[in-house]
Amino acid sequence: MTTFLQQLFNALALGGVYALVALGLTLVYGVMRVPNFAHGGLYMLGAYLAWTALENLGLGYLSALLLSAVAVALVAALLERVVFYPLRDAPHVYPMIAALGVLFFIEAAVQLRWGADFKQIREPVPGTVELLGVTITWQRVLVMAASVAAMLGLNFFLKRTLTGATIEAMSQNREGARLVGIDTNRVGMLTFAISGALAAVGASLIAPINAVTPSMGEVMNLKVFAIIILGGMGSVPGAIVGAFLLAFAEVFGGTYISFDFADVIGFALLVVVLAIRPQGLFRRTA
Amino acid sequence: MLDVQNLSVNYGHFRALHGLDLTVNPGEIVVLLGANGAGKSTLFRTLAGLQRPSGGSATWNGTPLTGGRPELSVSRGVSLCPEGRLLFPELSVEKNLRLGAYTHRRDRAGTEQELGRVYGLFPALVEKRNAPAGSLSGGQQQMVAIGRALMARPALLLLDEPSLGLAPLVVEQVLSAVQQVNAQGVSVLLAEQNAFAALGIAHRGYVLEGGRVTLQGPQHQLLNDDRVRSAYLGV
Amino acid sequence: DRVVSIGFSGPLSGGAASYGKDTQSGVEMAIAELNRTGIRVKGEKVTFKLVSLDDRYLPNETATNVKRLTSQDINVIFVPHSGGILTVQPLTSRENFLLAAYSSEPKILEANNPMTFMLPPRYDNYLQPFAQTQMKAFGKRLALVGTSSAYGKQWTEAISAEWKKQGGTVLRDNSVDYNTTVDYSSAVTKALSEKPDVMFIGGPSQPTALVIKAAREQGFKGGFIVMDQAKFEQMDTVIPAAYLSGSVGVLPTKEFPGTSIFVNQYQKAYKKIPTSEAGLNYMGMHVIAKAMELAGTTSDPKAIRAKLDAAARALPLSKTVYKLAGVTPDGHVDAEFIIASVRNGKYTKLRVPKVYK
Amino acid sequence: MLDVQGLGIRFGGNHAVRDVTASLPAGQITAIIGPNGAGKSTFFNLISGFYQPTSGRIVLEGQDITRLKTHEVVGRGVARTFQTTTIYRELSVLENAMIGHRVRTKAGLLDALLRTGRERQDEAGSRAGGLRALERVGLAGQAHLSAGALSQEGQKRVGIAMALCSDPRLLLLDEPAAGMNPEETVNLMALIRELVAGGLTVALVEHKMSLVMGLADRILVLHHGQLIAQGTPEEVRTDPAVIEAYLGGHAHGGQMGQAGVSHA
Amino acid sequence: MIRAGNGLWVWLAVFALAALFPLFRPSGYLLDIGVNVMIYAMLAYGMNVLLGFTGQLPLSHAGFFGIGAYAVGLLTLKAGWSFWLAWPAAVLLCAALGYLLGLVAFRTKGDAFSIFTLGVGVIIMLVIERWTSLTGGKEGLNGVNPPAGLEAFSEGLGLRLSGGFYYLGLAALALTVLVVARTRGSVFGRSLIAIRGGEDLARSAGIDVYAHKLRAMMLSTAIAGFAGGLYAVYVGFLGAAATGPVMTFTVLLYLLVGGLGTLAGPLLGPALMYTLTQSLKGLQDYQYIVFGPLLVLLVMFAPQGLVGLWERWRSRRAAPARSVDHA
Ligand SMILES: Nc1ncnc2c1ncn2[C@@H]1O[C@H](COP(=O)(O)OP(=O)(O)OP(=O)(O)O)[C@@H](O)[C@H]1O
Ligand SMILES: Nc1ncnc2c1ncn2[C@@H]1O[C@H](COP(=O)(O)OP(=O)(O)OP(=O)(O)O)[C@@H](O)[C@H]1O
Ligand SMILES: [Mg+2]
Ligand SMILES: [Mg+2]
Repeated sequence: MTTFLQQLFNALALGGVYALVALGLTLVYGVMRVPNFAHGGLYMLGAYLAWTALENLGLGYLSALLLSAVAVALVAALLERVVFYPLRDAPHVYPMIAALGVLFFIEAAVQLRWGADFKQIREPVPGTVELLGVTITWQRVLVMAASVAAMLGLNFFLKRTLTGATIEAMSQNREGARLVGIDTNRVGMLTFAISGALAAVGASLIAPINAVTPSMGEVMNLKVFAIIILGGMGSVPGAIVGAFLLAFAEVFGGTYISFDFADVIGFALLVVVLAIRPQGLFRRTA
Repeated sequence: MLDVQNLSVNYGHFRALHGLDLTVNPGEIVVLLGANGAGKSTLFRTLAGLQRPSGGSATWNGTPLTGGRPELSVSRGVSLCPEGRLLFPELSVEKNLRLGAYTHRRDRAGTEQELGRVYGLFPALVEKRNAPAGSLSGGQQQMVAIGRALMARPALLLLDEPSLGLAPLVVEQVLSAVQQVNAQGVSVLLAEQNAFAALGIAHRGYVLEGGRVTLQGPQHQLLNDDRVRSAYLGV
Repeated sequence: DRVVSIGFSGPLSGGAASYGKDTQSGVEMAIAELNRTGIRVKGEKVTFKLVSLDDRYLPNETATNVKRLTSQDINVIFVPHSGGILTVQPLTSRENFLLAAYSSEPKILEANNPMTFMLPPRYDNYLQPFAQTQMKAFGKRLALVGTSSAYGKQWTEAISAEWKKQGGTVLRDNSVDYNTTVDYSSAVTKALSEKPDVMFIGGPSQPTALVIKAAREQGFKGGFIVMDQAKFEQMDTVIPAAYLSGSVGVLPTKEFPGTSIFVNQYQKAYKKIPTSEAGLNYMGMHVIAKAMELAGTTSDPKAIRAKLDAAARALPLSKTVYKLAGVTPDGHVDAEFIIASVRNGKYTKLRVPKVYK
Repeated sequence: MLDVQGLGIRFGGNHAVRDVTASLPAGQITAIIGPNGAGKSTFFNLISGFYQPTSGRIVLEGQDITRLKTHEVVGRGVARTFQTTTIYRELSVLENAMIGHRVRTKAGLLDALLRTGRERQDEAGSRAGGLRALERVGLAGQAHLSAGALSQEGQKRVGIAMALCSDPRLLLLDEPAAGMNPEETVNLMALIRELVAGGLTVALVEHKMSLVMGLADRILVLHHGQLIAQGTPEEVRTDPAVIEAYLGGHAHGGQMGQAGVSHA
Repeated sequence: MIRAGNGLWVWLAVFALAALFPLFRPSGYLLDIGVNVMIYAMLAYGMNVLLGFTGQLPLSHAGFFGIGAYAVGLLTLKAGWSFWLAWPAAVLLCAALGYLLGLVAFRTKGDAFSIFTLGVGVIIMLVIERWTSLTGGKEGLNGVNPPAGLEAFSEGLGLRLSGGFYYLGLAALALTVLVVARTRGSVFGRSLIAIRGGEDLARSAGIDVYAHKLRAMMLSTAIAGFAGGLYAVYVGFLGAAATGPVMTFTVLLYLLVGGLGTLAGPLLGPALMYTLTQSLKGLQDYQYIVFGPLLVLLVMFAPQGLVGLWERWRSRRAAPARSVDHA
């Protein structure tokens, strides 16, 4: 029983990790439909910047996190301008491949600058909490809380604020958006910047649990793309549900079948859900 | 006033507008007549800033409209109901309309009032206010497009075939709404296949053929022109 | 002067890059040293040049790289992964090169390839003392949470066999991929649910440390058997030293003068603690250079291979990082790590039974 | 030709078409009119198998086609065009038409790979069928232009050619005259008449009363998804319910200023 | 491009030249690049059938490449089959599995289809990697022998085995091109292109969209398996790495650079990109720093791929003449 509970909490924490990365992508992929495969790269870059800020600049954890968020937001906005904006009218596969090119570049650049070895960010709040006979580290609690907060914030932003609506409007019809007076250039960059900042914040929160390596983004990339489709394109609550579902499938699949096959089970879940609900969990039938 | 001088527009090698001259005076309704492919939509897209001209100029009260920045044109009071509607298909009807008032986003009360007027004009949209715009019937979508253009509270309203796909009763309503809006001082440039009705509310008109103005004049003159009558009025 | 090129084909980008880079750095450093001190083959001064090609762990890329290298008249090629090694083994005679293979896959030796020089030491030497020490100290139940790489899987099988042989109980295999796993907690939870006394773990050092951390945080009080890929001195920097107490694994050695020279030089050049990947490839390159001297040729891989054993035995202590007894006739380096158990930050060396005679 | 019985569909809470029972008589032109959002396009989508009805039956010449898939419906001889012009703009006019012929061919992947006799025969058949259809809509001269280069009206014709190429017996046209000026509308009416003279049954949705009144043998009027009136143009035009819901004050003059009924 | 007429001659000339190449005694490395390009080109042709013609992006492509490769490997190694029997068997297996995948996958559309197949691709790779008792797992499958008779054939020509492989690859590639060319120029192929242009429209034009997509999927996976079989005997060692998404994306990239939906693109793309990556290898740590931006630039400035670039250049030369006609 405690094993079950412990796994439950493990799954929640892992779901939080996936959700944090997926939420950053929801904006550019789920809403704007830009298949930004470089997102994993931004996430990874965020982790390295936070690590550098901590180790080399001697900043505190929070300032490191903020610094990394701002820096990655700028990089992401630049990316939108230089790569995705010119490709806005091209078929989907073109920005996708361009994004892969960017990912290759970021990975290689990071490896060149920081080396290929694992790095570690220390937990800002060390220690664990005991709950119902189950232990969980504060960092994981933080990740879970942050993912839920980010989800609520993002959903509010998209559904309730005018800027949120402009992002959706632009993604659905760029010319139409310009006709009503939306500065699509600004909105495009802003959206990427928010997505980048979310990636960096996620990375800074997750890195203490995991290690920092140039390939950490690659590992996440496929999963978070799957999560967004699983939850239903454009749906923020869908993304978070998708994230937790995937985490539960992996953890409990791993526990009751085999950890060797945990990833297989995760993707199998994706395949099964899409076979039954091709539009994802949270999307109305079009 | 809208002042178009010697305006030319190219699509690659193909020239769609050849040195067009046209004016819309304050408070006027001007109608554009022309066969398919005459260049009406091209003119509208250029005036809205969606298309860059290859020569000539178009100014609204002295400021140029042709900089390729449609978002600026709207804030200067020029609003287009485009061909093809260009709606946001997955957003609700109401969000589509509200976004039409994007340039007035600080003026909440004004937006609410305008929204009420649009719903008054198109009561069919009221029960659809929360439906995604893409799920509406063709004619209902056209209503949303017109409504969205009105929401910007323009000083110059550009309407590219607003009656497309609308039921006769609604066409009538739309045109009378155009008249109403005009009565409040808004200038209107209108393209219509439904030429008789359009000329009925217009002050002046232009006939466009092959990207050139071939005829222009006040309403009654065009209504009585033989060429216009045979080609556009079907009489 | 004659410039002799040495080939390298390994993963230099992507998920396995850190591993590839580490192996490459060992060869690179050895070459830098050799060029500094200078060696003579048949009276002619020889300098080396390393030609590295990325193969992203893909065997067909390794084959392409090897063909490219041999077409540039390169006769010694380092390959650090079993897929690539097994793919290019059939090419050694045809393309005429010495294959310096860094992988402990048994099939590499089984192929009886006359041009292969296999670098990693036999880890099966440590199984017996590891199992014995931990079983005595903590108990008979062993949980398995090693990495699921090919090497990790071999280790897992070997330690399971040894543990059973000594009368212990081996619990379910919960290996996870240390390169892609996002959070180790759940695998650890599952392993702990079977109430183990000892846990077998190990992969690259940092993830291994995170596994230990997860286990300790979930209240595991038993011992760890740490696979030789993970190094105490690296794990130390990531987690509290107290977490390591009760582990057995590879000791950071200071045994030979060569060891500390190597570690110092390496840290100066690469700004990090060397791994055994670096150390063994470093030694391997030195052995090859020595064998070239002894054989009097830089381009006849057969002749070089024939002198490897003699070269290994003649290797000066200043170049010896790990204990080296020679090279077996089938081309396997007969080296060994020093292993130890950790208690409250103190290391106790364990005795290793000899396998090669 | 085609009978529908109690046909209906819901989208969520919205009953877009409700309990419609009607028939499209063979060899005639039936027009369907009604306010925007009345369910006219949806009605076509139901007949052509694009949507599955939530109630009712569709019977084509005595055979129930309610549950058939779109391509099977086309195979049975029901072709359609869309409200907004949808064609393959990047393909040539002829290729567009030939695509419509696919349903009359059998050649599959294996035929393609082995280039069997059937493949060659079907290819030749498609080409001939495509050219014939272009001939009928008056586009034979533009066969090799890219379809996107044509005017709005030309593109509408391409759409009709594509539909004709499937050898339909019943043709559904959704607002074929939208965006056309009176002159072009008259041309289109002539084209439709020719098609019917050639033995085709036509149903069309249109807001242009000049076309509807001048062309239709029968008119069905939909309102809020329901059939509120049907009959000859004369009957429908004077029906108070239709005037109230749809025609407004211009019931008698055709649509404002356009060629009136008298014209037809 | 390449309709019957003059295009046919170009293809014949290209293949004839390629066939002469080994007689000039190139280094083993050059031959090896040749064979690798052929394998990638076959993969790209397979992907082109689905993505280029039908407009569906299958991210499970490398998975079927892997299934073909492992099928040949296992059938020859464990079941003792002859390669000449195992190869077609692998192709049939991939076609059948492709059909089964399509049955479910084509319930989804657009991005969801891509991600669905990505999931399947990852599962295939992971299963290959983890099903140790069958596939050898992470240690891989070693010792797949060259096809019977290939050695003798090569020696008969006075070449080494790699020369034999070169000719085997060339023949397989020629067959692939023929199959794809015929598909494209057929009634069936035109229907695929109609589906790419718009599914709803294709459906209402009377095309059985689902059935056509299924056939396209089968053809695509069969070609992937065909390439995989060649890979298995050529490399002799099989590992899971070559069956995963990275491989799929590599092929996608090659195809895009060559030109989507064209007949020459899937050959030109790999030929250019594979040699390019080979030449960038010399840059070592900087290779991806250069390669990444290069990729972005290629996509941005040659969005129709090499074939598109060529056609644009041709049409620009032809343009003045045409606009005179116009006026
Ligand atoms: N994006 C484009 N690329 C190339 N040519 C175009 C483009 N848009 C329009 N054209 C051409 O420019 C000419 C004018 O088109 P435009 O759409 O302005 O005509 P219109 O008068 O609005 O016709 P309609 O009544 O059909 O809406 C036509 O010949 C058309 O084919
Ligand atoms: N896919 C759909 N999902 C939800 N609602 C739909 C869908 N299709 C149509 N509707 C609704 O059904 C009603 C009928 O639409 P339909 O398109 O049939 O109208 P119509 O009679 O063709 O109108 P118009 O003359 O404006 O084209 C509308 O209220 C529309 O919003
Ligand atoms: Mg127009
Ligand atoms: Mg309609």
